[in-house]
Amino acid sequence: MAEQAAVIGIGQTRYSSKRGDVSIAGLVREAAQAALTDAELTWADIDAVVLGKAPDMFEGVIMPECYLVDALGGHGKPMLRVHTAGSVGGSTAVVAASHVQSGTFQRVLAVTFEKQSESNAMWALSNPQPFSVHLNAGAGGYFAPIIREYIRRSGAPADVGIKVAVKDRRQGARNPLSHLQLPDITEEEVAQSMMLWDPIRFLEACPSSDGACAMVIASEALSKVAPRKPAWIRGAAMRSEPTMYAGRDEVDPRAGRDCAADVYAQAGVTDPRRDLDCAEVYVPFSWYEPMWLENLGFADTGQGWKLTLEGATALDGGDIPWNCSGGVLSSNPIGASGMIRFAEAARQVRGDAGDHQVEGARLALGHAYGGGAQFFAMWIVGTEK
Amino acid sequence: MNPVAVVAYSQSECRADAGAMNEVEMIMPQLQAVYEQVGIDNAQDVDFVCSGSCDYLQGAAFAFVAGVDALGAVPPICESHVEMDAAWALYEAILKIRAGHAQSALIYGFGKSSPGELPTVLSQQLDPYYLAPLWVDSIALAALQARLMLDSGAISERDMAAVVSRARRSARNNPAAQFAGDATIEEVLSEPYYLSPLRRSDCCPVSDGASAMIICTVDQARAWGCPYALITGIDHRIETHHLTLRDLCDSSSTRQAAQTAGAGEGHIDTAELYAPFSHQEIILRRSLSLPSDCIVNPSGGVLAGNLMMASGLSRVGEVFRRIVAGDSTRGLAHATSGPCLQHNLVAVLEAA
Amino acid sequence: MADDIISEMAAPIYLPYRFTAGRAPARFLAQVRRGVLTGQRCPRCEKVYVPPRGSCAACGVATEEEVVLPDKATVESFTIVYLPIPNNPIEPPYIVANLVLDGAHISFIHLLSECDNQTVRIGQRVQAVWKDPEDWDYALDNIRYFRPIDEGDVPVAHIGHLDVDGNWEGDT
Amino acid sequence: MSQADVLSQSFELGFTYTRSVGPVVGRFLPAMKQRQILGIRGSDGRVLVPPVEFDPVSAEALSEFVPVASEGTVASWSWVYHPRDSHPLAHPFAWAFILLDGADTPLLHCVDARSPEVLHTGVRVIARWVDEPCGHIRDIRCFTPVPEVADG
Repeated sequence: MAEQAAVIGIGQTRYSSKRGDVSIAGLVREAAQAALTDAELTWADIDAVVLGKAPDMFEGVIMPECYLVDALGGHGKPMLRVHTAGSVGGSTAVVAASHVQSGTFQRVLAVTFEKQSESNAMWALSNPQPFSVHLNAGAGGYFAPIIREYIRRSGAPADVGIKVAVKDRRQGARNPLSHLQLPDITEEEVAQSMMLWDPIRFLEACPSSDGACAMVIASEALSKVAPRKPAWIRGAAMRSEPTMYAGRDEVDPRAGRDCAADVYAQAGVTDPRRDLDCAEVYVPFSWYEPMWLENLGFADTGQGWKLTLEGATALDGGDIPWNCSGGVLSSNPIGASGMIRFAEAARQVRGDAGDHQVEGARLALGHAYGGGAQFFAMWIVGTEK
Repeated sequence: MNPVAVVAYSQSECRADAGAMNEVEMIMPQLQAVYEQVGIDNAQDVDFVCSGSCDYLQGAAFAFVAGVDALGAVPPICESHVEMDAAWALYEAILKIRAGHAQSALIYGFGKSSPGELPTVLSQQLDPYYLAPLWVDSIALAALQARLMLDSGAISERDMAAVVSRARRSARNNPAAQFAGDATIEEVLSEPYYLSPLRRSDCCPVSDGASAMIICTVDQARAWGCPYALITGIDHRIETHHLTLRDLCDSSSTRQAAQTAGAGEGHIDTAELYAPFSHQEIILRRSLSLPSDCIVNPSGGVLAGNLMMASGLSRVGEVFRRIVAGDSTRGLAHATSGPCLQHNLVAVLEAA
Repeated sequence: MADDIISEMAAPIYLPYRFTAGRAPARFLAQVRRGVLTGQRCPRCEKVYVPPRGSCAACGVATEEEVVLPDKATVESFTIVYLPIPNNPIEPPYIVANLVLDGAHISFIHLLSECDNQTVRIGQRVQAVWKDPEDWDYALDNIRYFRPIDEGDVPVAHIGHLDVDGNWEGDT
Repeated sequence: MSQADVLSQSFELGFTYTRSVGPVVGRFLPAMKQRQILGIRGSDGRVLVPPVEFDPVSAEALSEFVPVASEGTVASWSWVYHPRDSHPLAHPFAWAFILLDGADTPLLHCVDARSPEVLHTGVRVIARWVDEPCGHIRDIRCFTPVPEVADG
């Protein structure tokens, strides 16, 4: 039977296009040290370290846990390296949680990072292999046709994506760690920004960031005596499906639906819009908010865009705020992006999200997806066990 | 810990060059083999799947993504991946079972190292400011370690050659081996140096291939009705990255992992050690305090064939095989990662 | 001098590899070299994959049976790209489309050209424009691009379900 | 079934990364430009070379830099009979752990010697710098054995 586990420490770097002041080790260290400080712990208090990041080619350091062990106080400890594409930040948290839920460890440090400024993401994600066609101009080129199909199916008005882009950036401006600080961004600015991969405009796409995120996850006994209010892990789930198979619904992937159903069942959520207080959801391109609203059951199929237009997902006045931290549209160190969602959900239920706090949040969803939206990781954290 | 049962294991041949085989084509026969051993249809019939691989072996990002195409993951499955040897995927799967989140799990590891120059590729595993820019390769680092041992009198070149000779002879009984034969110690010693003090025979070959395993709760193993062995303990530990700050003649992390895994709580009759270089087998034997009658690397070990990202899982699988065949009652499996045995995993397996 | 700080270093990492295509892709490309498109049919679900990878990803079984397919396809979706592709001479804006060949059950991406970017649509019928046969190699870019053809659009529900002759259930 | 041609092609996975190096490597590199090798004092008082950012045992961030000599003693070595394309020297050479005078832990670098017979553990070696150091670990082109006469 699983042990209870909770988040008792959270640490994040500030996010920016380039952290030129630190080495890769220095970057992960900053987040990890902040998480320890938050939990009022020292390196010696940590039993095991779980490290996550997206492809090694981003930094050109192979299996970087070998090098990062010293920055993370890992000498003499178990250290695991998770890699599940863009969902890895979420998966790393789920794997770290299972270290504790299995009863094997009392306190585990989970760390994720990306230092994208060391290379060029488009190169790292699609370096040419012989005998294959190279037409995918980055991740946007992959996701744009899927968004187009969503718009066709749902009949959503053309400005839904623009509204999400504005909402998440304005919310991001209330998060001092956020990479993009655009408090005054307007719909007109987004609409007039350069079209990159029709229908995705420049300001409807995520930035490329350097940054790291860390959490300390502890057993029930140690969480109860932690200095800050723990964020109890009420459910955690992962799902994968093949990248391409005949009949795959790329707009509404079954892996996402199944993963949500699993995590809701664990947490006793029957109606996510009603039962949850907020959600941090991996939205790297603005249109993915309405798409995931449907995939995650916050709205019926074809209706997600209406929640966005009604303002239901806004921090100010919405009944189910999404991405109060600014989300992936405001900060995107790829390997850490999923864990930032999970950590920001935990901050909400701890009540320490500062200017982007949802008042009285008691139950929150953290969500990550990766690859061509075939890998999913989610968790639900709450104020109660 | 509650024991976890190993119910199936399969490993491909170790080939110098798998040629026209992509990831899926390498993995799929091993998956079919473990499904058949248990009597299941595909990955839908287990609760969790975890794999180990490394993008840089073949030089393409997301190697593991293609691996999912071998699984039959429709409807979607609970699945995870470590950018490590699949022995660590096994570790993650055991945590899932211990947490009660899964009753059974499929684990696989694969690597096609032949497309690149593996020792050079692995030089980029080192710290990116001081060592990676020197392009000091993995064999050179092992050679420096071997020299330290020779200089200190801890071993002789004859001891190293004896490891090679025994590995080659043991591998004659292993149809998956890449190198097997009956080289004598003298024959090994007569070889010229490759990277002194290492001879080519002291170094594991570069091999392409895959291995797979199914584990489960004891109840599930009984329900499946197939022979099984029990993993009664497992742990792994990493050491500092800075080679010259470690005692390279010892493996403290292996000793730590063995203690936590309970290796000393009974007699170990068989050990499969992931020692890519002959002198490292000696370091490991001593760090583990293996008894003199313990049979080490009856499969020939990785000197007979080294599937990067799968060899660690295969060590566990080889011990499982011996136990199920009745040749062992309590064995130890070891996996390693990183330069000069930086990171080590130890599992203890017992007859059911 | 002691306070001198260097904040950056260049790290050139260039690794040589020799890539060998898998069996299924190699067979596919050998046919493409002759101007023929072949998919593989799953023995279990009978779906046809092109380009084939040697397995049906849905069923997790090896695929062997080859199916010769025509070079006509239907637009499943597309994007108009305004960014240049690194090391590619195509000038933006250009259309990258997800196309399903007649008789296949899965899309692949290729360029769409000789068309008005603003009227390209999901369900549109297209056909391959091949390079000069003497330039054919083991590569899918033996097809320069696809271009629209004068056939009625395929209803969305039928995209990905056409037979090799381009017919769908209820088509007249 | 159609024929299965074996299709092989070489390719290069290559990129020139831009590494920001942080406060510790960022002090080591400019010192190299001045032909000065720096170590750093570990939590246990030992001088670690090259300077590491974090102590391997206590995990503390380290900051006390200690200059060490460009000359030292070989602590271990391996002769490379067939250098790889990526290696720093094109002719046969040795990799070595070199305990520099004033350091408590060895530096890994290459040693250019005429033949493996010249080398043994304990041999004295000295850094040979490139003509125009730029602030890089390879500002040391290699180490070379100190002539015996120089000892006498």
